Amino acid sequence: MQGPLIDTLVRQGIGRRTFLKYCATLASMMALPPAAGRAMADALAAARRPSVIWLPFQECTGCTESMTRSHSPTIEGMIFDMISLDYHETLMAAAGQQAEEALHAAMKENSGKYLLIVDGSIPLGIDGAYSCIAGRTNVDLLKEAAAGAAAIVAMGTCAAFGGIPKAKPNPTGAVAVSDIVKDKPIVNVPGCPPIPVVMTGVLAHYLTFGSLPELDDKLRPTAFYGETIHDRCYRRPFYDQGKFAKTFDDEGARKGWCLFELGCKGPVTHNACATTKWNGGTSWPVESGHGCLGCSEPDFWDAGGFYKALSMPADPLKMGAAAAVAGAAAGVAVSFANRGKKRAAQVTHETTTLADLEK
Amino acid sequence: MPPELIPIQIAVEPSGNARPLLHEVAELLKRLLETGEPSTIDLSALPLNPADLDWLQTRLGEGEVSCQVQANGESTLDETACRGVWWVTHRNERGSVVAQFIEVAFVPELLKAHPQDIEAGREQLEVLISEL
Amino acid sequence: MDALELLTWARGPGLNIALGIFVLGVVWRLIEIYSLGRRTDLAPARQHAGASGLHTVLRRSVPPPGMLRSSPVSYIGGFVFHIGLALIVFLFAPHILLIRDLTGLSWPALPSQFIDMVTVVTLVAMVVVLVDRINKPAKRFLSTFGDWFTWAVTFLPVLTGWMAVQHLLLPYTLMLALHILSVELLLVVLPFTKLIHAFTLFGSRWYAGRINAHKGVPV
Amino acid sequence: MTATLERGLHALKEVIDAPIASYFSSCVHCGLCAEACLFYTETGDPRYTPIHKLEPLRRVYEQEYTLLGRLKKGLGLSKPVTDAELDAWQDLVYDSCTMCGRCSLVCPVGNDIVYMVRKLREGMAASGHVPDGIRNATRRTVEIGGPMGLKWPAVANVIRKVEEATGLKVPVDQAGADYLVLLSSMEIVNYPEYIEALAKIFHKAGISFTVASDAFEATNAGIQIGNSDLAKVIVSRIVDAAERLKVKRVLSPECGHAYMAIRWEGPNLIGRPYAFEVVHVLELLDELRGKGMLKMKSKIKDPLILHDPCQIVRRGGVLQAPEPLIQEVAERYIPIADKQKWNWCCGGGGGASAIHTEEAEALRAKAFQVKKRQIESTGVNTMVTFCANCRIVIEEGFDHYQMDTRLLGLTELLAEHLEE
Repeated sequence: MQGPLIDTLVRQGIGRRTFLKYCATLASMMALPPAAGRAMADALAAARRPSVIWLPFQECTGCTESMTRSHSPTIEGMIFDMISLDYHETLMAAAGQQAEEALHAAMKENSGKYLLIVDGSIPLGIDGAYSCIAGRTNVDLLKEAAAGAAAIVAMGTCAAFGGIPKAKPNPTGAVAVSDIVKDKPIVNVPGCPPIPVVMTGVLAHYLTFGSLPELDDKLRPTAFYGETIHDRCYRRPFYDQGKFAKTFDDEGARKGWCLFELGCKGPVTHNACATTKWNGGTSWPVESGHGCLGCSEPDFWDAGGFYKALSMPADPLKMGAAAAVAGAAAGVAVSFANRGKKRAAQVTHETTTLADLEK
Repeated sequence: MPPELIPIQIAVEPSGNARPLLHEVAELLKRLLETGEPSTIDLSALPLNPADLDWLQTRLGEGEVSCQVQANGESTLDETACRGVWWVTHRNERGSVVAQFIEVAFVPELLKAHPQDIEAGREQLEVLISEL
Repeated sequence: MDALELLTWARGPGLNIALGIFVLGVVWRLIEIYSLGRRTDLAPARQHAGASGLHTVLRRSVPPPGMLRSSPVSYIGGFVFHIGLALIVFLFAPHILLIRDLTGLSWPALPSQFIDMVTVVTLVAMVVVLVDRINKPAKRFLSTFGDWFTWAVTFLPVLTGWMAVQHLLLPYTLMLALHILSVELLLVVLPFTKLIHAFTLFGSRWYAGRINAHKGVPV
Repeated sequence: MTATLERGLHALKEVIDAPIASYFSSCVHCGLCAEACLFYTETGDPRYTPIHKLEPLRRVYEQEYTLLGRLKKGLGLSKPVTDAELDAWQDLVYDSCTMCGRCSLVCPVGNDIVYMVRKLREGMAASGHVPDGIRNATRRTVEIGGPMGLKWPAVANVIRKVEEATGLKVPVDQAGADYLVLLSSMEIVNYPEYIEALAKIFHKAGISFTVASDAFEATNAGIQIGNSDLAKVIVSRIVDAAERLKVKRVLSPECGHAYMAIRWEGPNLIGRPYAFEVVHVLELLDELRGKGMLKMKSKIKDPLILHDPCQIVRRGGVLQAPEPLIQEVAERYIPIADKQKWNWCCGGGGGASAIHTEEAEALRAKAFQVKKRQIESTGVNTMVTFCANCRIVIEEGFDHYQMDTRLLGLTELLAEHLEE
């Protein structure tokens, strides 16, 4: 453990003003009141770097790429300066035996205090044999690392909800972190990949307040996942006016109308893309003219097709025609029975005489 | 094709949400005068579209002071025509806006030097003098 | 099953099944009803039937003399909620999209804010009509389980749809799923309850118009 | 053979048709028909809601002619229609329904409720659940010739008196006449002036007519009780006489349900169109008025209001004739609020006036309040109508409520003021 964070930063030539500005921006992004920016700056400045262990399972490294290939290196870079990243297979120089030693050393030294970050889902099929590191299954590793963790951050949709590996037919039996670990605080930071600032926001919150941020029912920080893409989408007015792009190259698409009909999953996707945007605030999928895929939602891969609009059924016409035929058949059958019954009644009519009026 | 040539333009009408904000700013100014307590409004936390922001900025006008801070990208802190009301824009290193605030203060927080930084400056100056 | 799975099921297989039962039920019921036929009236007509059936179809949409005064809630409440339902179902942008996708037919939508207002008014009218059913002796006397049930089945889609749009109570995804499911329930029960009047009403008015026009009475 | 539940259900199965199916499927239980029914408005008893009176018919329809109903019946899940239930419904189908058809006019989904009541009565009659009064009237009509048991000699006697009073000949059984004139027993007994009036008018217009000694009675209790077989027997007498005498037209008397029976139900009962035309006496009078052959020597000074009999106007379609005719003879004709097809029933149509139980009479008196209000709202104390049954029921009502309103028959009124 080293001295307060601010000393490290100042040594790197990052001034207090930069830090203050960063905290103000972060607070704004986390929808905290402006005064929290100042509090955050004070707390973070005095914070000590926590140990962080990052375990990769069934993943594509996209989440790590997203975190580290950010266009404003200092902001996210700073976060890596705030933490002591003791184990990250992709980023660490060590390999093999040394890497494993580093992992076990960190786990032992900081037992009960380290933050565990997981990306990738955990395969349970054939006893977890689909993904092993150093001869041990992912599920084993996760259980061991989770035992000593203060909290776990499930980075990306795979770790949070199973993600693409869990897509039907889920050959590896992939599950999410929360399916295995039940006794530790877990924060899900879904997204494929997740927005970098969400990660830094969660860390900053943890460092500032010593606790995890407020989470929703899917364990996602509400500051970032509290509203849908659709709620905050700048194209929302077109949805309300019923102005929709019908194809990707029509008049509506050129005028930037709503992409709902082109399959945008914005209305059912909880994420902050519409406000934080991507690549340092450059743009985001909808702004670039493509609907939201819903990547931060569970099972987005199996949600009925990226280009299929949300409220449109799969294939109703065929069903409708078949139903009409079946209905007609039923109707005609009843009608034959009815007419037969009525004719029989009329044929067997017994003419009433006066005597028949008496009971 | 360079991105700026892609002809996507979103014409947005002001939503009318900016109007009540002016009343809020007036209240905050009153508080500043009465208690000396500064306050900040986070503009990105409010449902304002670009046209609203333009409207607001035009109404508040331009004042005499205009500051720039180079800190991990440029930040501009401009006093509006209403003195004590500052329009604060934080940009990242690529120049994109990352946060916007209206700060109601005698001097915006960010402009003030931190005592520890001043201390460091003084020490640096002393070294400099001793080396003369 | 989480909300998104529910929604996916509701707007995919669920809607297919519901639409299937709806189409099947309506076709079957209409054939069942109208295939019973009727005997031609052998008495010489006072006047040519002409468009009398159609006239009655239209005329019965207007309250008869004195009736508006004796049953204002039934008429005004009924008008408001029927027209409201029609506006919501057929002129709300997302609904038109759905219909366009189903049938290829499309038409302009009303502004969402207007539909929102219509929805609130419709909900209020339906509640008022329900209270009237509880309060009016004849209505209460006639009411069976089917009447309360069909009221609920009609009310729910409007309520859940409005709540989904307004983001009330439950997350949008779940609310939208519930909305679609409630519509599916409505579709499934429509052919087999008094809600079939949405179709048979035209037949009934037409018969009444023709039968009485034969005697020369515009009804 | 006697009336049984089975015969009743059998009869219902015979008469249920597509309109019935459509009507029952359309009903939303809105209860608006109640507001159009004088038995409901005057008692406030929801049992009298018109559509409720059809409940047994609805269940037979559902159980016999819908797939789901048949399944439910097969599984024993549906409540069968029982004798006890039909018995309990008797007062709803007869005592408290005059088949006035006002409910049919207001139903928002277009249900012709009275069309259904007429059909339900087939089942009620076949199962023996009919009021004694109507059963006896039917018996007398079939056995003797008229509901009041009137025989030809008595009628011939009245005709002779008419001839004496007017000095005009009333031809009997004369083949080749333009008109076969039908009468109702009530007119013969209570309002012989009507026959005098007719004789005068025919004479004046120079139209030939005759009365048939074997078919003078126009009323048809078979329609009221709801038995097509007996109704056919009764109507066939008229058809046979008219075709034997080769008349061009048969003249229906003022009586409302007689017009319904001979004009609208008759051809359907005998299963073929007639070889003659049926006209209501008001239609004939209006025709004469149009030709300028109905000149009045004087007009009544007192203001007059009109009661439009249901079966002639709302259910019979004689909509346009009454008003111009009364205006011929009245200086001040005051239209009432609910007139023509919207008129309120006297309370005794559809055979109800033949039911003489205490309850039925009390109910009829209560239902008459709507007529009383209607009359009182105009402030006029002379009312004209053109249906013998309405006249009797309204007179009873006047008597019950001790009203001093005068009631006149339209045809007599016209005859009285006819230019000599």
